[in-house]
Amino acid sequence: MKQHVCSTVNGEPVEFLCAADETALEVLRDRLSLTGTKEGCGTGDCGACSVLLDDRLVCSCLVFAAELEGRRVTTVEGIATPEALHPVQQKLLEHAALQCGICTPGVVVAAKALIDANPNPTEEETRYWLAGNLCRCTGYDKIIRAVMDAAAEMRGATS
Amino acid sequence: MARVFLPQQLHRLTGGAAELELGAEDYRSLMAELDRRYPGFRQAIEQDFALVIDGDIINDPLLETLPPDSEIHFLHRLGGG
Amino acid sequence: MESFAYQAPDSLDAAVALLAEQREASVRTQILAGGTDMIVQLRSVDRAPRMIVDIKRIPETRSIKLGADGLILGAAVTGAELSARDDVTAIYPGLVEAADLIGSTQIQGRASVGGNLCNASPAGDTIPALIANGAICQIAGPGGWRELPVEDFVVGVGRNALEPGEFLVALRLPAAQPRSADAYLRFTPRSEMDIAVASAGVRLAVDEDGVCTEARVAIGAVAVTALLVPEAAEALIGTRLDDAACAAAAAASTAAARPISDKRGTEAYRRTVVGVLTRRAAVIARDRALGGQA
Amino acid sequence: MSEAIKAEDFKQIGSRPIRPDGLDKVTGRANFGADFSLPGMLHGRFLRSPHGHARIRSIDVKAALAVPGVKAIVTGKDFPDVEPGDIQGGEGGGDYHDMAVNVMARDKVLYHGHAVAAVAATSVRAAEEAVRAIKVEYEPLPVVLDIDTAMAPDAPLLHEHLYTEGLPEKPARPSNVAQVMESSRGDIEAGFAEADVIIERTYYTPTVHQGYIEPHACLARWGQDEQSTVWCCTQGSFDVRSMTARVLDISVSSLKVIPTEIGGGFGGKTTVYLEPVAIVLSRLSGRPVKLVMTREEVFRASGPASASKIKLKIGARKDGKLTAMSAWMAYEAGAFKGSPMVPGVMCVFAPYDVPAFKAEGYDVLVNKPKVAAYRAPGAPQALFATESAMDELARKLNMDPIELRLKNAVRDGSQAAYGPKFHAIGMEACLQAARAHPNYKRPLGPNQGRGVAVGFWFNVGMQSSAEIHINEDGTATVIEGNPDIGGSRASMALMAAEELGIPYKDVRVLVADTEAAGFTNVTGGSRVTFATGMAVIEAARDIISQLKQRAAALWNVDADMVDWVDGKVVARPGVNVEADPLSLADIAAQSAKTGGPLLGRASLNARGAGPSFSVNLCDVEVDPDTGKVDVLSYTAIQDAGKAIHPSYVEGQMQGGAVQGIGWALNEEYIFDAEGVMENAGFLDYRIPVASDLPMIDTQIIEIANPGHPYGVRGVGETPIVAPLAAVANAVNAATGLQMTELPLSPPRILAALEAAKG
Repeated sequence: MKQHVCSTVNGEPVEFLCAADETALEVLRDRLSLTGTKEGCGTGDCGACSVLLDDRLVCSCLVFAAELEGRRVTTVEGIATPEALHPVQQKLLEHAALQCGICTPGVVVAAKALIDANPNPTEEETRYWLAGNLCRCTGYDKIIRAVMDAAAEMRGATS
Repeated sequence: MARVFLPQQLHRLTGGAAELELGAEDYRSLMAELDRRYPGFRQAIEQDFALVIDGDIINDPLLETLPPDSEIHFLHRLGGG
Repeated sequence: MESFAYQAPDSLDAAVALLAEQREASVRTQILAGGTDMIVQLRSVDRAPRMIVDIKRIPETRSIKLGADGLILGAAVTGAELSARDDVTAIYPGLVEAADLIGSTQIQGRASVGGNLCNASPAGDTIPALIANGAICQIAGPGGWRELPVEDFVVGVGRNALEPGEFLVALRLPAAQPRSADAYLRFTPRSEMDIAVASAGVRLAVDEDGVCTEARVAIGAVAVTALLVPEAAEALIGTRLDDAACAAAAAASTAAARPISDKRGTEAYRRTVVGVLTRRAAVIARDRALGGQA
Repeated sequence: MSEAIKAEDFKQIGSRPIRPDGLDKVTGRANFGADFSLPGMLHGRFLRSPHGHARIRSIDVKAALAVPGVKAIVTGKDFPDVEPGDIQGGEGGGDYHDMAVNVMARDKVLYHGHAVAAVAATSVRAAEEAVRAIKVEYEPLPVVLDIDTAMAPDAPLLHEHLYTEGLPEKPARPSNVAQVMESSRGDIEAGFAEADVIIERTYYTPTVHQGYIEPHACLARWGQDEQSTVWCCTQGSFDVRSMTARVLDISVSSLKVIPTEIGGGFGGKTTVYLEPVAIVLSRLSGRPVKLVMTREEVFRASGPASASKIKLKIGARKDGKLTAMSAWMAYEAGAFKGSPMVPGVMCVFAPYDVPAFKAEGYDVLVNKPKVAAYRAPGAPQALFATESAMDELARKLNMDPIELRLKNAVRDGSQAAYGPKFHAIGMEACLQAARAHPNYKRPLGPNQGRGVAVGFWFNVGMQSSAEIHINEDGTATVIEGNPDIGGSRASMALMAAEELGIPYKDVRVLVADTEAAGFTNVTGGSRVTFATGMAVIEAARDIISQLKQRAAALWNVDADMVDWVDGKVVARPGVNVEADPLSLADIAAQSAKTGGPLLGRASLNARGAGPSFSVNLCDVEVDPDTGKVDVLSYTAIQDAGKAIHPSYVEGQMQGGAVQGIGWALNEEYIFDAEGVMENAGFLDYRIPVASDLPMIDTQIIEIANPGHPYGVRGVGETPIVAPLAAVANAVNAATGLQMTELPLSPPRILAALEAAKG
């Protein structure tokens, strides 16, 4: 028995059919072709599948697709505008804060959520907020600097 | 004359000889001479070892020439991660 | 039933009716709150089809009511929602810390206090904090409502006292005494993203002279269920919560622990550390109570 | 001491531009291994051994084939027998026959998680259901899970026909020891007799995993013309091609490997697990097949790094001068031979100039997954022992640990313990930088301690190809074959731009498939920026020589009348040419008139990869009540040769440091008595998270490598070598303990603290 689900993904209305035990991650990647969201573990331990669900940061591998009925999802594909990258994306590039890049989509989404919630995060707050985003390449140093730099730039732009 | 250090793993082939001086001009003549002295040496080397000429590690040395008075080692071929 | 099904009732009555109906039809059901434990288990341990009943669209499971009678905490309230409430944090800082320790920011956005309790892991972070606070489970089911103290709700590893057709709607915490506070600490090798190797929750109250008048101590990850440790509480009551009293409480926790050795820690280690955590949590709760945080 | 490079030698090298593939990777556009799909594609799943060691009696797939949606099932019978032979070109050693049997078990399973069968079906769920319906009869055999058990004379054997290699004579009986090796120089008896102080201890390191965040994944499509295409996340597409061809007994020309973006590897993605299976499933079903490992499968059935046991003895005089060193070193290979014991033996004494030494190594089989390369394979284990002992020696002698190391450091002209003489190395420069570093002087509080350790890796060259195509507007495309695992496109573009005298942004870099790029060895061994970079520079120089000919033709002068100066062709002094100097763009615009498109290329077997040394400083605080270690400060200092893109060099140093910190503190495979890994997930296999760490300070030392046109030396592997001992030495300094077994997990430290209290 398939579930019929109406949802909003990256601002666009979407409809899909899914099994009741399918996850949001599976639907995003396999049914909606939004492969920017990555699967690193499938158990909520790595953060590579991070998305915003009604603006709340979650692991899409731990959300049933059926739960998306009537809800809004933002994936990494929905963070930049056609005109410009989000400051988090731009600063990750400028700081060379990615090596292989597999964790980057999750970091982008999580860091955007951090700055939306806390425009002036300390290093410690940034590290704890991003503790659920495993990165095996960078040792986190440049990621933390890039995210704090993005927050600073956004504060500057809005003041 | 090249100063040649023989790999410890092959000392059973060389009868314990560890070091010798040879007048070889290139890798081919070096190996011909070593294989003549220690039968089986060439095969053992080609399977597992790189050549080192004056500190420069060469994995596939067939066409190498040996500078005068060079220091020659054989080193297990290495990869990495 | 050959495949999974999913329903999200939007009222308590609808949920109770749905669960009763499925029970009649002998359909296996499972309650979904945050899903952070359930989906992992469904992928790895038990793949059998069932009906998933999502209780997050029921208003009572999502509300936080803080009043003169205490706190009513909806079972599906997430850690992130709870820690955003400064008024709750002021009175039950230990409970909020416990909820805040469950997983990453991402998990915080989903995992609920009620789900953490129902999952009944020996290492569940909110359970000792709830027990220390004297929390009561409010349960809806075919027979109506019932209430059960948290320490009686968890009956074994992964097992709770819910009967078929029942589900946890909310948790009720008694109103805080003047000059009282709670604290919760756990030990993990990493700073985040980890499961408690041992944990301790303490709630206590002091009189105007700083003498401890009431205390409850609960410990986690050192037995098949979280344990209420009356001996540790007794070691604190009547004292000024000085080093000796806190050390005595620590010793009582260590003595009460019945841990196992596993991949997360050895038996001896857990015994020692649960004492350390009890002592440290008692000191934090004392300082909070004396600081007038209650 | 070797000379450092001057920044003014370069125009663009040493700058920090945004990587060419950056936008794709921050917007989710970049396609990694699991991101590819094809029409009609099937999904595959594996049945894996529930036993650590067992004989397979029978496999019954009838019920599984009846599951709706199932299109093909393969077992060991569907794969050809493969002759033994040393694996060429890959990383970390091993044998083709073993590789084939590791890909799919035949008569025996040798570790929990060993592949026994695979299913392709129209959905993942159907494939999973079919896997559960396969019936296998096993005859369980005793498991061997550690070095001591495996080496015991009466140990159960993993392979009944395996005889120890490296002994003077073939031994009479088979063994779990696949190979022994010895390396020695001088008279160690006399050396130890001369010593005033001797340190002798046994050090242990656990099985650990590279922990790349992207699980192994591939998509394979077989055609009736016997041609197959494979998309996969690998460090070496040509290695996947040769290994898969060997495992399936097909020609490399029948296989095209398209490397996807790769989500980390660190050595772990230098071999094949999925690709041959996907091709056979595709052949049997006639449909494309995608195989993606779960995280659990990655832990249980890919290639972790060796556990080790090392008995080390070092002797020194009162003045700190080393007199002798000896090491007995056993490395676990997992279920098939080929641990990094050889490089371990070669590097255990590499940082020091010691008159007498002896190291003996053992490659030991156990019922665990076959190990794969992991960053400087073999070196972290070896130098954990050496550098822990050096630290203890410094304490015994009451000598500054950096001073002790300076006293014994190898320098230019020192005879390396592994053979040749060092030249142009940075060991001494790194030590001096560490001694002068402000982090070496920070005051420490109670329960805090500081550790120092040295790291080393040989670095390799190997084969690379590169092409540069000049576009009609004077921009350029570099085509190469090394999957970009950490920003190498940026380095290639910088080197091409530097050489061609065009802006960095005018260079695009394509990582091409096995039919579009020239043969190129694996992205590993710290070789890409060095060797493939050298190919790019040579390809650019090929272009430049053509540009000179083209300009000379345009000016109607002889080719030897012109020069390449500052990114332009100029006429030599005295040549009577009226035109202005010609840039690449000027010549490209007129290329049709002068012989057609401009295309440069180079292929080489690189030599001259200079070794890389590092020194790390680590400050920790240890909670005396719980044994928990907090890293307060970490400093990585390394000789990188010329840093082409310093940000990515720092990134290698920082990432390697943190992997090493994880190895030191919390990472380990935990097995039960039957050989089942109990912590096969990121929750309980604890890699460091952001909140566990401080910033990782870096200092790049640039001692030019004479073997590279720009002085580059590999930097990717050395960073993981020093941290194990740096952390352990810091913990020892904070606690007064002498820890010899990793990880330094809280229970282990607390137990040691309590034992020390008595």
